[in-house]
Amino acid sequence: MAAKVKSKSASRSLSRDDYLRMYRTMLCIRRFEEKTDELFMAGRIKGAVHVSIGQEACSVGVCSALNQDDAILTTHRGHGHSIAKGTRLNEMMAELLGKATGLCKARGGSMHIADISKGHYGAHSIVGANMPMAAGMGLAFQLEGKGRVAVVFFGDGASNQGSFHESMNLCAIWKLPVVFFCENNHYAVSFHVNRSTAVRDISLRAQSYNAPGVTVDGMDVMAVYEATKEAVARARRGEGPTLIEAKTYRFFGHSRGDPQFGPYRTKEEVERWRKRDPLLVAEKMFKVTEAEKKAVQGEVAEEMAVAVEFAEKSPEAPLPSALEDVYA
Amino acid sequence: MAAKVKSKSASRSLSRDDYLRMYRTMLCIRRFEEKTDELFMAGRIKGAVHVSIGQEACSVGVCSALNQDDAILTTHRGHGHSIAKGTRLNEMMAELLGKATGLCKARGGSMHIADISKGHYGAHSIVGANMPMAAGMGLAFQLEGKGRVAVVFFGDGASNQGSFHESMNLCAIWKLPVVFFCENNHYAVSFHVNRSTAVRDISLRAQSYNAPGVTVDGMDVMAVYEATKEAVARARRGEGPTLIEAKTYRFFGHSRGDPQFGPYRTKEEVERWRKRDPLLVAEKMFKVTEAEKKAVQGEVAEEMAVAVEFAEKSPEAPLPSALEDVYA
Amino acid sequence: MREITFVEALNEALHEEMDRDKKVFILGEDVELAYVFGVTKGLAARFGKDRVRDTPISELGIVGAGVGAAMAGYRPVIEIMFMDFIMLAMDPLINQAAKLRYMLGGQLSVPMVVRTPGGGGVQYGPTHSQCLEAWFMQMPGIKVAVPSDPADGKGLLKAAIRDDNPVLFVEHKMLYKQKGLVPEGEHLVPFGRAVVKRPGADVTLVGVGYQVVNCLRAAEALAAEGISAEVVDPRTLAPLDTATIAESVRRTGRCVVVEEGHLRSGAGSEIAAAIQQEAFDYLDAPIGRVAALDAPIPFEPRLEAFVLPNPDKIAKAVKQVLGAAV
Amino acid sequence: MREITFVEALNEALHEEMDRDKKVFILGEDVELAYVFGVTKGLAARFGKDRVRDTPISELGIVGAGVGAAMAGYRPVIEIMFMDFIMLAMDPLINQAAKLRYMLGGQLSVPMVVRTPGGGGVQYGPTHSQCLEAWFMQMPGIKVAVPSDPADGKGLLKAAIRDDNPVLFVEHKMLYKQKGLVPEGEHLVPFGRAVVKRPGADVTLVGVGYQVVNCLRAAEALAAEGISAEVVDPRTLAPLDTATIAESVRRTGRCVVVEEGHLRSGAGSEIAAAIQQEAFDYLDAPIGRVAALDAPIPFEPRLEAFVLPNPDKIAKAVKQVLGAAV
Ligand SMILES: Cc1ncc(C[n+]2csc(CCOP(=O)(O)OP(=O)(O)O)c2C)c(N)n1
Ligand SMILES: Cc1ncc(C[n+]2csc(CCOP(=O)(O)OP(=O)(O)O)c2C)c(N)n1
Ligand SMILES: [Mg+2]
Ligand SMILES: [Mg+2]
Repeated sequence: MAAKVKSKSASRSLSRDDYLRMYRTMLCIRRFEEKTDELFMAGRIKGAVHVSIGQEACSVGVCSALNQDDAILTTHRGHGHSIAKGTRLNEMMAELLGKATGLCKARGGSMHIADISKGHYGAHSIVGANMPMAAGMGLAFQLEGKGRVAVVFFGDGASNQGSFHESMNLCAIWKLPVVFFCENNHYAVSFHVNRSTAVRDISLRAQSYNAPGVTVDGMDVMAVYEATKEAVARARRGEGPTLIEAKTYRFFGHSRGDPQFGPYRTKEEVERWRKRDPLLVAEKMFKVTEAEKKAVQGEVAEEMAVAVEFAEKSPEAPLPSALEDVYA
Repeated sequence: MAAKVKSKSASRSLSRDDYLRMYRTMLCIRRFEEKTDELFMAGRIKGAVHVSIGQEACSVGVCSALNQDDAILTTHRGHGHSIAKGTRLNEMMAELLGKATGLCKARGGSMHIADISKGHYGAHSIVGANMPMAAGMGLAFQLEGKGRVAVVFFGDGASNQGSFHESMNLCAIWKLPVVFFCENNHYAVSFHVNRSTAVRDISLRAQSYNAPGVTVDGMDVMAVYEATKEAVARARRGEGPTLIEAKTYRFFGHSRGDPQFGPYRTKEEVERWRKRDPLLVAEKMFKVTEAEKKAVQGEVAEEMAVAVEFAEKSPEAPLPSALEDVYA
Repeated sequence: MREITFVEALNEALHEEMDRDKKVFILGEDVELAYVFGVTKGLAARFGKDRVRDTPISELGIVGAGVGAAMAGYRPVIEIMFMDFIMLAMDPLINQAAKLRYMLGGQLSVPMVVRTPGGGGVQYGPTHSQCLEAWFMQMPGIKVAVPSDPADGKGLLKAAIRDDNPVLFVEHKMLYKQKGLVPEGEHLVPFGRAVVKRPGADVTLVGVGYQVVNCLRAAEALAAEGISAEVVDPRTLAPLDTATIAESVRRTGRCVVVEEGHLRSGAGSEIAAAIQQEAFDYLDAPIGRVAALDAPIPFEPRLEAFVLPNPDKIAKAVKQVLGAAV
Repeated sequence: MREITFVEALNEALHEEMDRDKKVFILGEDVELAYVFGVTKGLAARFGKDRVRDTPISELGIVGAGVGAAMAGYRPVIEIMFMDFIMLAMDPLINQAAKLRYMLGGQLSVPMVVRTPGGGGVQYGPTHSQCLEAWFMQMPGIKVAVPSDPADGKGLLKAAIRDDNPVLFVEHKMLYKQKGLVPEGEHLVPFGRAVVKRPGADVTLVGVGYQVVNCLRAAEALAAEGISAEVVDPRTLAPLDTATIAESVRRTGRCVVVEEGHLRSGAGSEIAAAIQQEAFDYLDAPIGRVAALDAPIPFEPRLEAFVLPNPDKIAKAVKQVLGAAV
């Protein structure tokens, strides 16, 4: 078994400021997602929205281990990753609201948020499609020789796509600087991972590519951070890909206004996981004081208000823009 | 490591007649392939032809462990599997020569030989495409409940297709009666398995699906037979798929008139493997006498002459038949 | 006959066919709970999880497995959650399902249905709004159904399941909640028979799938302006009943073809190309075409509406075709 | 200018572009040895195995990796060994490459070329002989080149590699050994410019890819019978230069479109549909269409030839179109 479960270990190389920053980013994601859900329920955000509440430790743990010029590729459930990578909040909220100032000019929406200036190479809404892209970015980074790394986020469901297999293999044979980060939140829509996947730990699948595979506690931002740091270091050394599986849970429904529990999972299960809310875990681990908490909450609330206002005041995308940027 | 290498062990449950039959079928494949190559080089067979000389132990070892109503699905290199499953030789040769009496009515050619009456569900020329089909046949057999098993043949190259991953996973979660038989002949066209694949033993990949994986000596028909027998028994018991990897070697070029050695492999390598010619291994293992050998050779030569004559004397496919059977 | 929705009509068809034939079974993502659009609702409870089976996210594997099961004599009905995802399964659909019977000399057939929601209008953006039916109608060996109302939905789905060939069954998302009169029990709509959904004299509108609805709306609006438009619904694109369309065009002398796929080499291209051959001497104007504009389908509602066809655009094209005759 | 083969012309284009731009690199199965058709011959020796890289059999992964590398600013040129296998890579090509620039608000582009041998005539059977270009020309965001001779092969491939958009580059197998005069060094053929390959007065033949060669042969044969056929080669299907084609048709009054893909919703459907719109008043007969017959491409040589277009079929269609005017 290559897989081992790491948990709540605090890294010594980070300062308290770093911890607080991580906590703050997690809170920022939480508030952003709550706001998104609220705006969606109010009919102000159209289409499909998949919030990542409950999975904040994954976003922040991973991105805290990256440089700005490292790349991430994410999924339909990508707001958290986006924020953790530094994506501009105002323009992101504007995209959700379908405004001209949106990161995708109102064409991509929630499922295609990208901010190349921050090394965020896009949410990709076809489950599994981002993995081959990550291999390709890794290949480009290897050719380029500047030590950049690409991280691809995907879910337990995505790990059953053929693209996972092909991409892991490409990265392994060519020793590409890519980290495969699987957020196993136990469900693909309504389908439990135990029914979709024949192995208990998805990280085990790394063995098929002679690559390291590790399972971490996805509710523990430091566990995620440390596993990622190691994987990134390995990638930068030219030793190839790592598969990290983070066991986590989405507290909300799959998409849109889906109920938090329902036919496919029990209220008790949701509540059990909520006890391990990554924010609570972090507060305890980082010994966040009430004062600190209040200050951070205030800052984040302010930031959120600014983003929503920016988005709301932004102009609508002009109709002819629907036909622009089709070709370069 | 789930993988272990089995070798030259003789099964006690078979009679000497069985052994001789296996030997005979291997020789039949050898002669058929030689004839095919000869006819191809003479311009009498058109298109693409991939002969399986060197891999006869795989075909015969596997199919000897199956019932007629078990199914096989094979590849572009499928003549051997076809013969071992009982496919009618005359109609097969007629197909290669593009005659109206051919198994595919001269539409499919070498890469699509099938004989449903014998449980041969087709050669499939898109590398990897037969694996999901095998999963589906397994699903049908499970629903049907008659204990039938599907075996899918594929190469080392095919094991890097996404379809491998998706199919293994489907078979594993649903415990479908399917045997994945990988003939690792070390090359996909000119690309060596060590460069295409990040693991040494492809059978290791079974672990990603919580299924048994085993590596056998693909030049030893009995090793193949026994591993298959076990996998088939397991499948019939409703315990799901097995991945068998047979280490083997193609003695000829990849396709058509490709040289046996050339830019991508050395003459020495070919000759090293030829020392383990599956026919020689079987002759020794089964203690085939000179008299037996001669008799078998005579019979096979006769069969081959009949098949070629049948094919040659068969009428050409009528032109309008090119537009038939498009729809049922 | 009672009024039910398109979703209910499809659901009824599935119930009836699974009842009728034990070989029919369903594979797809989240089909047990019928999570996304609800078409498979109640089937798992009724027929068991063996026959209504949730699958991992493995479109290639699932469709490929459908091919295998069909080869073994079963009749899989596979749901692809959004039509766009079918791009992952083109190989089993076109290289395998559509060719196997032919390629194996007629030794077997592949009675498989792939059902999938296509089209825009729900702000799901570029990768969840496409109409790809033209790709499939080009390929011999596979049939393509594009129902435009609940009754045809039921009748075509039942016919598709009984067909011994692979069938792509396109369900436009905007139709799911539309209501219509649907016959109870046995109701089969044969493939390859277009139908006149509204008679008219001045111009023939040919709509593909949901665009039939928009054509009917456009015809309504045009009627108020004194223009009488006939609306023809081909119902299946493969086989394609050009005879019925041509017959209409011979009467009206003018034609506009409306589809939601993109213009170049779309279903509309084929219909226009075929009709100018079959009714050349009767055409008083070039055949007009309305399709999605030349961009992916954007997510934002106004932009999306700008790119998609609608009754206004259709009416405009009609007027152009009428004007062009002058 | 010297006479070289189509393969040599393509090979030269690759050499020149890899020389010019370090960001250009090649991925594909057996490209190091250029094992199958030889287009990448000598490149690995010249540019190293980092830039000319053999891949596992993983079409989805390779094309997806191409998209990723292009997003990161590289210029991958990917070989898909046979066009039919592209069905495994439709998702990265169409859902990703073709849409990413648009969908991400213009933040990046995807300068990737996918080269692939299409078409029949070599008895490789139903899954190794298809012409799928119509699928791609339908989708906004991707360009499609269908060269028909060595000079265009070189010029279009060089232009494709320099293009900032994804390009599908179709190489018909029957062209590989054809010879033609090809300019040395810099030679670019712009996308979206059709060219008259043979002038004529009585009918316009529009050929797609290799079918241009068959059109030229047919024109030759027709000339002997006193029929003067003009042959137009669109060279790229997306963008499609309908203006040049329409201009020709306005002169000749008659048109036959020839492609090797299947008829329904093929490239020819689009050309016919567009031309009847753009040159309606000039058409003296319906636009004729020649395409592969409605079956997969069988392996046996006679059957294969029966299904594929050829100069005879083209000439027949021309005569029909000329006769129809009476
Ligand atoms: C190829 C493809 N198939 C299906 C879908 C529909 N879909 C969107 S999200 C999702 C579940 C994904 O599960 P997982 O990978 O575990 O991610 P999670 O939603 O749990 O974050 C599905 C099936 C899709 N977008 N793409
Ligand atoms: C999807 C696909 N990609 C590529 C090919 C071309 N091709 C035919 S055989 C082959 C090599 C297959 O290697 P392997 O699976 O090891 O089988 P072997 O030829 O060694 O028997 C390739 C690349 C194909 N037929 N299908
Ligand atoms: Mg999940
Ligand atoms: Mg091999």
